[in-house]
Formats: sequence, structure tokens, C-alpha cells
Amino acid sequence: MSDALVNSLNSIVAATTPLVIASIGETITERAGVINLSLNGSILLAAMAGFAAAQTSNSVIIGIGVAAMIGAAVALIIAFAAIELRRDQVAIGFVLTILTADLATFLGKPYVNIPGPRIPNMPIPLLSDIPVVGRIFFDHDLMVYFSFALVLMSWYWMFHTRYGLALRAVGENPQAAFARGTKVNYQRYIYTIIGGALVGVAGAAYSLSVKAGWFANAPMDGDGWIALAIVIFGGWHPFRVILGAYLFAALRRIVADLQSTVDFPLVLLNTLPWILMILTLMMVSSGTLERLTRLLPARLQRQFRNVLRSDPPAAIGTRFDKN
Amino acid sequence: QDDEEFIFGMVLVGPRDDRGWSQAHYEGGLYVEERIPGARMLYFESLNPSDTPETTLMDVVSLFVDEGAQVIFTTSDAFEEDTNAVAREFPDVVFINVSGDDVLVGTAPPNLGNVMAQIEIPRLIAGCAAALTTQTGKIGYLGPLINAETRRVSSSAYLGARYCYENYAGGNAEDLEFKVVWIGFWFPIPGVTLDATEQSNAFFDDGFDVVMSGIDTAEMVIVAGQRQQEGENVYAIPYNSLEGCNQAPEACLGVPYYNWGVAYKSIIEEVQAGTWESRWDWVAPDYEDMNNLETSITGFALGEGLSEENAALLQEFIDELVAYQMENQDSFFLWQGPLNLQDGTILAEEGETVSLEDIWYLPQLLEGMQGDSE
Amino acid sequence: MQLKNIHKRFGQVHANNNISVTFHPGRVIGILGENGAGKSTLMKIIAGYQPADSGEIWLDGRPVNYHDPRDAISHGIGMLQQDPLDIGAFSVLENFVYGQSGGILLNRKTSRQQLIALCQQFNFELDPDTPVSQLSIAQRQQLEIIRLLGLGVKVLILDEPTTGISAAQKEQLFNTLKRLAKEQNMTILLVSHKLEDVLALCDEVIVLRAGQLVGDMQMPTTKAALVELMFGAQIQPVKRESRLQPNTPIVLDMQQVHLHDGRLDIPQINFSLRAGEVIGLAGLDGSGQALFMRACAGLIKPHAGRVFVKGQDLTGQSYHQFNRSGVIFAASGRLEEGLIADMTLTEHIALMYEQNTWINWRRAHQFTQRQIERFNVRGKPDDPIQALSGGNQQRVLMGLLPENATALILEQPTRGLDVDSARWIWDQLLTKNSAIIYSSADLDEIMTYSDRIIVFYAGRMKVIDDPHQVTVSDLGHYIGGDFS
Amino acid sequence: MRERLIRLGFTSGALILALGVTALLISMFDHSPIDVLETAWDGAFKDGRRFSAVVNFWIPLTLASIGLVVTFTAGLWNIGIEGQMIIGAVCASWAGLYFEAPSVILIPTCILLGAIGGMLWGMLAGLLKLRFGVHEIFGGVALNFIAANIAIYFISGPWQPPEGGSAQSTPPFQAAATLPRISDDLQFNLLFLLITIGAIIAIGLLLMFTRWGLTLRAVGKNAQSALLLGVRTERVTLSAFMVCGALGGIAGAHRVLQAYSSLRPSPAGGIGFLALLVVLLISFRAWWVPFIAFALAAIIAGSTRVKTLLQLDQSLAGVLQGLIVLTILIFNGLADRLTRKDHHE
Ligand SMILES: Nc1ncnc2c1ncn2[C@@H]1O[C@H](COP(=O)(O)OP(=O)(O)OP(=O)(O)O)[C@@H](O)[C@H]1O
Ligand SMILES: Nc1ncnc2c1ncn2[C@@H]1O[C@H](COP(=O)(O)OP(=O)(O)OP(=O)(O)O)[C@@H](O)[C@H]1O
Ligand SMILES: [Mg+2]
Ligand SMILES: [Mg+2]
Repeated sequence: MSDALVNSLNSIVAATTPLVIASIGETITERAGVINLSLNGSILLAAMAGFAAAQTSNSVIIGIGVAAMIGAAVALIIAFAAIELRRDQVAIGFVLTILTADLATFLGKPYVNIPGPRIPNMPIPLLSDIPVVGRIFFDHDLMVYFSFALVLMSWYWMFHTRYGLALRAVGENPQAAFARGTKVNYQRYIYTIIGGALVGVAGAAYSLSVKAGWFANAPMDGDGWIALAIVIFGGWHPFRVILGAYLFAALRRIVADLQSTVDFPLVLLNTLPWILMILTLMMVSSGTLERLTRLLPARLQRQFRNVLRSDPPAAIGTRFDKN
Repeated sequence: QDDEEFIFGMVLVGPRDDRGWSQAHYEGGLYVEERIPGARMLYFESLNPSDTPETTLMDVVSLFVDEGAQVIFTTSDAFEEDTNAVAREFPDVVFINVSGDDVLVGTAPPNLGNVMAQIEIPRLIAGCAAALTTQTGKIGYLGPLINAETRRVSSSAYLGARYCYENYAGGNAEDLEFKVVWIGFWFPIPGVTLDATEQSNAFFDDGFDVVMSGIDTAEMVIVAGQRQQEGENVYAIPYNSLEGCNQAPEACLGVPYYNWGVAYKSIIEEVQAGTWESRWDWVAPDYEDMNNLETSITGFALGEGLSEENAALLQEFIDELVAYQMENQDSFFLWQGPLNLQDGTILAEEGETVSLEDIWYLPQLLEGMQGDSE
Repeated sequence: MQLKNIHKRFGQVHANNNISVTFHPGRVIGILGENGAGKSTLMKIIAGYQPADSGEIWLDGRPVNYHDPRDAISHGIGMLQQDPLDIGAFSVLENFVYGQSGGILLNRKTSRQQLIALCQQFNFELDPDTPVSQLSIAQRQQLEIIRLLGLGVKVLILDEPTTGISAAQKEQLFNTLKRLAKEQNMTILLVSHKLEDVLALCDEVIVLRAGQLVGDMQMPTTKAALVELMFGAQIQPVKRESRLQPNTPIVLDMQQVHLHDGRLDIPQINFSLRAGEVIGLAGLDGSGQALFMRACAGLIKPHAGRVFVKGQDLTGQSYHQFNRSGVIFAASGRLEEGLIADMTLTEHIALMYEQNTWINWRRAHQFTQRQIERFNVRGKPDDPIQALSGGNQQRVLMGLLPENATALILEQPTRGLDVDSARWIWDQLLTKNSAIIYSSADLDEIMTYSDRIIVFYAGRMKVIDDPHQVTVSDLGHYIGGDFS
Repeated sequence: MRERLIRLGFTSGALILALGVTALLISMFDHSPIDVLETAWDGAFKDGRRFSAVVNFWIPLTLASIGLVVTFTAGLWNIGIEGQMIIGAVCASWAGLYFEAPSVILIPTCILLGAIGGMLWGMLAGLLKLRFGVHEIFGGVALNFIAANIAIYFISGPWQPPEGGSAQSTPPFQAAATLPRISDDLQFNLLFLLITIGAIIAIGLLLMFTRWGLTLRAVGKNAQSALLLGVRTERVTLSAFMVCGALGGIAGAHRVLQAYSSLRPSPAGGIGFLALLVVLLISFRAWWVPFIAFALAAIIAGSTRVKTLLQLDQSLAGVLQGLIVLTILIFNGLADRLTRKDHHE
């Protein structure tokens, strides 16, 4: 593989990290049956606050912590409004996505375009020496490794622990979960907050690493929506989510590279990521994947279906009241 | 004390602290406030469809006029058309549109003037600094959108780079790769333009080791700084503001900057004296000392990233340039034939120089540059 | 187990009124009562799904106090809901494990062994890795039983477990229940409307009426005696005479139709419906009736083949086209599919009958009033549908059916109604003279009202041209897939 | 009665909280909230010119909001309204630039083309939902960005000014496309004012008294039941998108004709998103739209002056608007909870 290609893949992995963290956070939240539609705005506010905190304290740890708290707080508002006050989650999420974006702009004013601390690069000693793979995956900062660990951990938690059973059950059939002794609304609070905190960390991953700093035109604006779409594309499964995120980022990179090679109006090329988003959602929702599955030998079909399952958690967006 | 006060308005397309274009104008306003007694600036930052889509130039100008502004600077070609319209609405106020050419074209009302700095000169120097530093022979240029101004500015950088690569760095001009990528607007707008950070990374990934900026913001400096910390040998050259290097000084080779205060001060003094007349002004730097903030509208500030030996070579180039400009006011250094446009049409024959007006309206990039011309 | 003075109110409704009763171990106890008598409420209280307003539950001579189903299970009381409360997206094994206590990590190996052992003990065939959503109702019940046994319950409550399973499966379930009572000395509480089931299985019966315990009877006894205890009077089942004349025109015709959705495939349907004919569809949930009925109404497009309504080719047309040709579909979902919970009766009528641009609300209101009187709905024109009781909602749904429909496709038209209301609904339906295709989980109902019967099993269809030639138990076997 | 008082109390509480938080934010930036309020008030109502600015926000905001009442009634989250406005603006701009006709024909043509463009763009979101199962929120977000890029494409491409573009604007529209103003003081256009008022009344009446309105509500509450009750749900859904898109398109036409007299990048200017807030705030009741829209329009108009004179960023207006909607939604929930408890006791 050429150096340029390996370098590009390395950059893609780095650049996609916040998207991965945010999508996994949202996956966890939605698995518990709650939709946090505020992603786009929460990421901005968390990115700004995380950078501001890191800049003021000169500590990226504090920055990340503050960002996580912001994300968690926004998520808490959604959980509270949905569970205690029976508000429509989508409506609250939408208002918050607008409000937090404006708050980020307003409060972030003093922090625009000033230098600040960044998460340092830390190649993993032995792994980064592996040819090609080492450079692509193990020559990054801690946030990137955290995203790998997060994917693995969330997958293990969801599918191999007792708590994971409860998490998924709450999003699939809260009545049944209640009958098995799971405190449904408590679980929903917990996972919404955890998911929100991760969304916040994703914000910090932007402002402290990938798009370091805070800017007047926040460069991560729009990615929150893409993260929400990736969760759907990823069928609420951590592995497929990370795959979806990388695919999307790779395609976005290709589009950018196309500019110098194809003769096509630049601004229209810029629409490609969005067209891509629509196409992937079309593919998932209109059963194209299911049709592809049917071409496989019967034995493989079931396993494949489990891997490719794209049904949302059955109770997503609903309320749970006892009895 | 009211009659002592002189209020002028400043309309900025980006934030006043963008480390780039808008900050340079804002600082120009402060410069005037400092040096002209009683001068007070009103300003409106980030007037652009992304940040303040609900606000029009007319809204802002009418608020300024309400407050008593007598001169209003609209500091982007983005305001060119609107300034013309607004100037007709308020004939008693002087309007200065930066980088426009209404006066040159003859469409301007008498209370509208144009001003622009000859940034092409520092651009030539910046191109040279890039060529002296590059190891891979690949220089990336992150451009905004495609128009005559951005073409002539990026082409100047290319000419400087090509010349120094051959004459000072000992390379072969044929081997120099100079690639322009347009992001789509003066600064990145998420979802609409290319992302400057990602694009800078893409350049470095592809083996470009110096990335120059033609846009209003300085992401490439941050990226180069990050990569230097990771042990890569890469550099950036921002644009516009003296503070452009601040985000990562060690990765910055220098910055071609504006010092608008010089021009603004003289315009306001003329208006105060009643001698101002509508004109199109393309202001040259002070060749005696380009970095003299009292006299020169534009200059090139050296960055920490430039090695001492390259700095010495660069000084030789600058001397050569200054010597030429002292002799010739009707063209720029290195804008001499043989020069071809990108599609091969001849811009200047051997021995010809390209006139200032032809440079101003440059229709394509130059032959040898990679990237779209329109 | 002893219940002492259990009370439960829902607003005006006194669902359980001072119920005191003792259940002994080693016995199967039937709980009988008409719709809304309070059976399910009582069972949910016992199993911890709902708290009682007052009263006590005693176990082994001591009063106990629990707040949720999990608590109840730890006291040895488990309940099997009619639609088993399981998680469709989980595998059988995960469903089995979920709810058991243990460490954070799942020990799949031991749990798998435990599951397999229990399956073997009761002759159940459950593959641990199949998603529960792919199991039949009977298998899901089996899984729930095994799960509850795995948790060590001593009192097992079953709420109407026999709707939706075949005769053979029912037999297997009953054998299991008997064994549990006799061999493991458990208490089994069985809620059912089906007197035969109760007669076949139970050692003892209690009867609820309007929230009160009105009777208690030891087995063996007769069906007539039970009916009298339940309704106070005996209800004669009606045998209906076939109205079908030879040579009546065909109103709906399916030729070589191939239906398919996700899991189920009905390869070839050749079927015609004659004017005025009543066809009953029997079969377990998910055997193909729903697919078939929706295809008849144009709600599902066939993969191949043609569908004709009154001789007109409507293949692939929308429901709207079928509607215009007089084919009307009513689903069993009622509030999910059929009625709109927070719209008023008048608005429903207007939707159905006011086709002009501007709605004449006065006319709609008057018409609603007439329908309310005709269909004996307890409600006012401006009540939202959700304010009506289930039975009244069903009446509204039937009242919305047009008089002159060519064919009515009715999914479980009497679901959740007691015998009396069901009969009344059928009287109304039969006076319309439309051809009817209907499904029902109640084989008696199928036998009573059908001119022809179609039995579905896993996408296969068996047509019975003369219902008089078969018995309910034959049907039960067909439903189980035994078509010979 | 008591319930009404509780609701009134909670709504005022929400407003006070939203204003309080905003005041706090203002103080954090070393400004006096009273100063800001005064400056903003003057910015909205000081004279005819300022008031006209309010009206000129109110017109597109109200048009978009009233359109959204239609889609929300049908249970649709038409987040794509912003894009529908943009496409409406682009279509109107074509006529403004190239369709040569006298004012009386040209201006209605611009409006009509705006309506058609918005309608088609709305229909696209509807088709994506109905045919391909793409939820309208995601379809809408993507279509918004695509529409924004289409506008920029025309500005920097086919419609750029002859002397080469700055990617900022097309050339000015023909003189005939200049919207007549009521007077030098009242700088807004009578035709658009009438269209807006007409749209409120028409949509209000249609929703209440026509079969279309009834079917919209039925589909919004339960599409499957509506289908079985004889409603052609797909048509109704599509019609909702189209009506909303058309109204959004007219709003977009107003933006380019009134505010710029040329096509600009993102001509919708976030007004579509603001309209979504308006409609969430009033829980989809059409008659309230003009009043809430007026209040929010005044906030925007005031914020420009605040920024110019006090250098407080305009996002402050967005913060205030978002806070108001959020607190009102939440306090409504609290009030619901309180009154619900009352019933049980
Ligand atoms: N959650 C509830 N809220 C209000 N009323 C309820 C609730 N649950 C049950 N009821 C009412 O309590 C009464 C008893 O209901 P229950 O479900 O126990 O009857 P049932 O005997 O099981 O009837 P069926 O044979 O129809 O299942 C009915 O009138 C019912 O409507
Ligand atoms: N889950 C519930 N929540 C609130 N109210 C309910 C609920 N279920 C029933 N009701 C109310 O309780 C009353 C009795 O309803 P229910 O369905 O129990 O009647 P029913 O006795 O079953 O009558 P029918 O034989 O007509 O079905 C109705 O007024 C209904 O609105
Ligand atoms: Mg029951
Ligand atoms: Mg009932």
C-alpha cells in the first residue's frame, strides 16, 4: 500500500473518532428506548465547553470531563421531560439541538480562535510498529484508542452481561423487563445519561483533537445528524455502527479528493455526503439488505440476519408506566 | 465634545478575532481609533449568510447611520453589490468597499470608493518561503472560492515558489508540484464547503509538506502544529493577520498580512478635511520597509518555522523583489513573460510584463499550477 | 395460598370486590367469569403486576407483601400472560436467563445446560439460539413455563393460555400442567373462557362476576352447571343454516396468487368467494390468515397471480380501490388498527361517510346518533373512542361498516367479547347480507357461523366445504398441521 | 378554572425563568439586561423602519409556521422546511433575474414559482418517506443541506454576475421585481401581507371544516386506522408535505424579493427552524401562529441592534427563543402532572 493511502486511512480513523463515540453513545441511549435528538447541538456545546475548560485549566482531562457533563446534562433534560413529564422526546430533543447550538455560539465567543491544549499523540509501543495496520490504527491519540475500547466494551456489555440484557429489554419490551424485575425508568435515566456523556466526549474529541480549538463556524456542525443516521445504518449494533462511521468518513474523504480529478461543480460535490446519507437510509429501510440476505445459502441466512438486523428497538420513543 | 467625535462603521464578514481577514480589518479600525483623536468605531462582525442569515447590510448600515457614522467600510467583496445599493440610499455617507472594483468599472456613485492592498507582493515572498522549505517538492494551497482575486493571489504565490525552487533551493521548476484546492467559500461552513482541517490533513497525507492558506481562517497551522508534534516535518503559511501564526508558531513559516489601518487612516483624514473623492485604490506596500506598521499596508512576517539559513535566502529574494518594484510600478515582480495561462493561452510573451489591470482580472490560474481555474 | 378481602378499583369500576379464597397445593384451579369480571385483575394482583387497594395475601400461613412481579417470583408466584411477556429480539437462551439473579457476566454454558435439561424433562423442543420472535405462541408459552420453573415458582398462573394454540399443543400443555401439580405439588391457577378446558383439566373452579366471587365448585361437574354459575342462565348455541344458493355470483376471485411476507410464504391460492357466503378462517396466530385477509382487501400486494373483485381485475391496486368495489376490511387491533383513540365517534362517521370537500358536521352528528342507538353503543357522539369500553369500541367498529358492502373481511370480529355480545354482533353482521370472510380463535364460533371453513397451517390452506362434516376436535387437529 | 390558573401560572413561570437565565447570561458578558432590553426594544419598535423589519421577519416566519401546522397535524416532522424555503427562493430568483415582464405579472410569477419550487421539494421529502421509508427528519436534514448547496451552485455558477462572482450573490433582480412598499415609513409589501393573513385564515378553516383537514388529523393520530377508515393516507401525507412546502416556498420568495433583491446563500436564514419552534410552542394550534411569530420576529429584529451597539452576539436571540420554548414545554409538563394528580385525588 502506498504511503499516501496509509496516511489517508490513518487520518480517516482519527477524523472519524468523534463520530464513532457519539454514535455509540446514541446507540446506547436508543437501545434503552430513548431518542436523544439533540446530538448536533449537544456536540457543539460540549465541544465549546470542553475546549473552554481545557483552555482555562490547561488540562485536557478537565476539558473532557466538562464536555461529558454537558452532554449528560442535556440528556438528563430529555430523560426527565420524557419520563417524568410525558413530553415528546423528539420535540424536546429538537428544541435542545437548536438551543445548545446557539448557546455554544454565544458562550463560546471569548474562546474563538485562541490556542489551547490538545490531546497528545501516543503511538502504542509494539502495535504501532506493525506495518500498515500499525500506522492506520495504533498511531493516534488516546481518544482514538478510547473509541476502539468503547466499541468493544459497549458490545460486550450489551450482549454478554446481565446488565446488557436489561438494557436491551428495556428498549424492546419494557413491560416484560419490568416483570423480570428491571427498573425500567431508572435504567432509561442511566443509559440516556451515559449516552449523553459520550456525546459530550465526542464534542471534546473534536475540539481537543480532531478539529482542535473553537471556531465561529463550528466545523463539526452537521455531524450530529450524521451520527444519528449512522446509528440507524448500524442497526443499533456497535460493530456495525463503527463500520458505518468509517465508511461514511471514507466516502466523505473520497468526495473531497474528487474535486481535483473530476470536472463537476464543487458545490454540488459537497452535497454528496448528504445524498449518501439518504441512500444508506433508503437501503436500510426499504429492505434492500433483507433482499441481499436472501441470496445467501440458507444456513448462513439466519446468522447474517442477526448481524444485519436493522429493526429499531421495538419500544423506542415510547413511555413506560407501571401496570 | 460631540463635534470632536468622528464615528465610522466597520462591517466584517467574519468574526473580529478570526486570526485572519476580518481581524485584520478590525485591527485597522482600532489603529484609526488610536491615531485619530475623537475617532470612534462601530462594528458589526460576522455579517454572512451562515452566521447572521437574517441580517442584511442595509439593516446594519442604517443602524450605523442612526448612530451618526460618516464613513462606513464594508470589508469584503461579499458586500460589493449591497454596498453599491446602500450607498445610493445614504448619499451623505462615504462608503468604502474593500476589494471591489465598482469605481474601476464605473458603476459607483460618487460617495463610494474601493480600496485593496497589493497582497501579491507578500504572496510572492510566501511562495518563496514555501519553496525553500519543502523537502518533497509538493506545496498545497488551500483556496477559498474561485474568482479573479483568488486566482491572482494564488498565482503570485506560485510564481514566488517556482522562482525560488529553481534559483535558491536548487530544484528544477518542472518537479515542483503546486496544487490548489478550493474549499468553496472564504471560510469553511460546515455542510456547505469543504472542511479546512480535513483538507489540510489530506494534503499532508498525500506528501505535501507545506500548505499555504488563501482562506480567512488558519486551520492549516493547527494541523501542521499537531503533525509536527507527532514527528512529521510539515509547515503551514497562513494569511491575513499578523497573529496568523499564533496557534502553532513552530509550524509556521510566516504570514503575508494586511495592515489596513494605514489606508483607513488616510481615507478618514481626507473625509475630515473634505478632500476625499471616489477612487479605486490598489495600495502598494512601503518598499522601504514592508514591515513598518506606520507606513506599509501589507507585509510578510517571518515565522518560527523558517530555518535561519532559509530566512537568509528569503531575504536575498526580498531584496531582489524590492529592487525590481522600485523600478517598476506598473507590474509585479516575476509577472514577466513567458507566462501562459492554465489552458496554454499566452498571458505574456518572452520579455513582456503583465500589466496591473491584467493581473487584477486574471482569467485563469497559470500554467504549471494544479487546480480548477473556474 | 390465601387471599383475604382483596379490593381493587379502577375509577368507577370495582374490578375486584372483597375477594377471599384459599388455593391448595397440588391442585389445578380454574378461574371463570365473563368479560370484565375481574379475573385478570385478580391474577395480576397475585402475581405482583398490580397492587391491590386493600386486602392481604397469605402464603404458607404468613402474610406476604410484594410490590412487583420479581418480588412475587421470589415468593414462588409466577404468571404466564396470554401473550407471553417475553422479548422478541432475544434468543430463547437470553430470555431464559434474563431475570435470573447472578453475577454481572452471563454464564451461557450452565444456563444452556439448565435450559436443555428442563426442555427434556417436559418434552419441549426449543432451540436455545432461535430468536423468540420466530417461535409460535405455544413455544413461547413453553419457554415461559420453563423459565418460571427455572426460577423455582410454586404457584403458576396462566391467563387464557389456550387461545392461539392447536389441539395437540393444548394437550401437551395440559399434560405438563397436570404433571406439575401432581409431581411437584404446585398450585396452578388457570383463567379461561373455555368450559371444555376447565372441565378437562381442573380439580376445582371459582367463578367471578362483576368483581365478586360468586361461586366455587369441585370437579367433576357438568358444562351446564358451570354456565349457569357464570351467566346465571343457560345459553343455547345457535346452529346456523347455510344461506348459500347454488349459482350465486362470485364476488372475489383469487387466481394463482402467491403471497409472501418476511417469514411466511403462501405459494398458491385459488379461491373464490360467492355473494352472501360466510367463510371462517381457523388457524394459529401467524399461520397465514392475516396475510390472506389483507390480500383479499388489497392491503398486501400479491407476488404473483391475479385478484378479481366482481369480475374486475384489481391486482396490485390500493385498498382504496378495493373499498370502492365494496370490499371492506376490519382489523382486530381496534385502537391500533381500526379506530383512532382520541377522535370522536362523529369524526369517525364523518371520515367514513362524508366524502365532500366541506364536511356537513350536523348531518354527521345526526347519523352518529342514529348509529349509536342502532348498535346500542354506550357513549355520546362527541365522546372520544378511548372513553368507550372495549365491547363498545367493537360495536362502534361494526357500526362503521357500510350496509351495502359486497364483502366484509373481518379479523376476529368478536375478540374479547363475551358470548352474549358476540351473538349480538353476529346478528347484526348477518342481516347485512354481505359476503363475509372472518377469522376467529374460537373454534365453536367458526363451526357456528361458517358456510365454508379454511384452516391455515404455516402458510398451507385446507378448505372444508361442509362444516357439518367435521367436529371441533377435527379442526383442532388440522390447526396443528395434521391435514390428513 | 383552577386548572386554568395553574396553567397560566406555569406559563408565566416558564417565561420568567427563560428571561431570567438570559439576563444571567447577559450579565456574564458584563452588560446590563435592562440596557439590552431597551436597545432591543428600540431595535424592533423605535420607528417605522425598525417596525418594518419586524414585519418583514413576521411574514416568512408566519407562512412557514402555518405550513408546519399542516404537517404537524398530519403527524409529520417536516424539518425540511428550511430547504423548501431555499428552493422556493431559488425558483423565485429565476423569474426575478430572467423572466421579463411588468411588475404586476413578474411579482406574482415569482411568488407562484416559489410556491411550486417549495412544493416540489416538500414532495421529495414526502416521497422519500412513503416510497423508501426514510424518516422525514433525516430526509429533511439532508435535503436542507442539499438545497443550500443548490442555491450556492446557482449563485457561483450559472447565475453569477457577468464580471465574475464573489459566490455571494447573483446580480440584482430586474427593477420590475422590486416589491412596492406601503410607504417610506412602512417598508413592507401589501401583497405579501395579504397572502400571509389569507394563508392563516385559509389553513385554519380548511383544517376545521373540510374533509382534507379531518383526514390530516386522522392520519396524524393513527395512519393505519385512517387507511382502514377509507382515507388515502399516502395522498394525504404527500398533500401535507406539498402544502407546507408551497407555503415555505412563498416565504422563501419573500426573503429574496424583500430582503435582498437577489439570490443569496441560505436565503431561508434559519427562519424555517424558528418556525418549527413556533409550532412546538403552540402545540399546532393555527390561530396562535401570528402572535407567537410576531413576538419571535421582534426578538430577531431587536437582536441586530443589540449586536451593533452592544456587541452581544445575535445568537443571544436564538438562546432566548430556545429557552422560552424549552421552559414552556417543560413547565406544561409540570402543570399536566399537577392537574393529573388533582384528578386522581
Ligand atoms: N388498568 C386498568 N384501568 C382501568 N380499568 C381497568 C384496568 N384494568 C382492568 N380494568 C377494568 O377492570 C375490570 C376487570 O377487568 P379484568 O381484565 O380483570 O377482566 P377479565 O375478567 O380478565 O376480563 P376478560 O375475560 O375480558 O379478560 C374491567 O371493567 C376492566 O375494564
Ligand atoms: N386501561 C384503561 N384505562 C382507563 N380506563 C379504562 C381502561 N380500561 C377500561 N377503562 C374504562 O373502564 C370502563 C369499563 O371498560 P371495560 O373495557 O372494562 O368494559 P367491559 O366491562 O369490558 O365492557 P365490555 O363488555 O363492553 O367490554 C370504561 O368506561 C373504560 O373507559
Ligand atoms: Mg382478562
Ligand atoms: Mg372488556
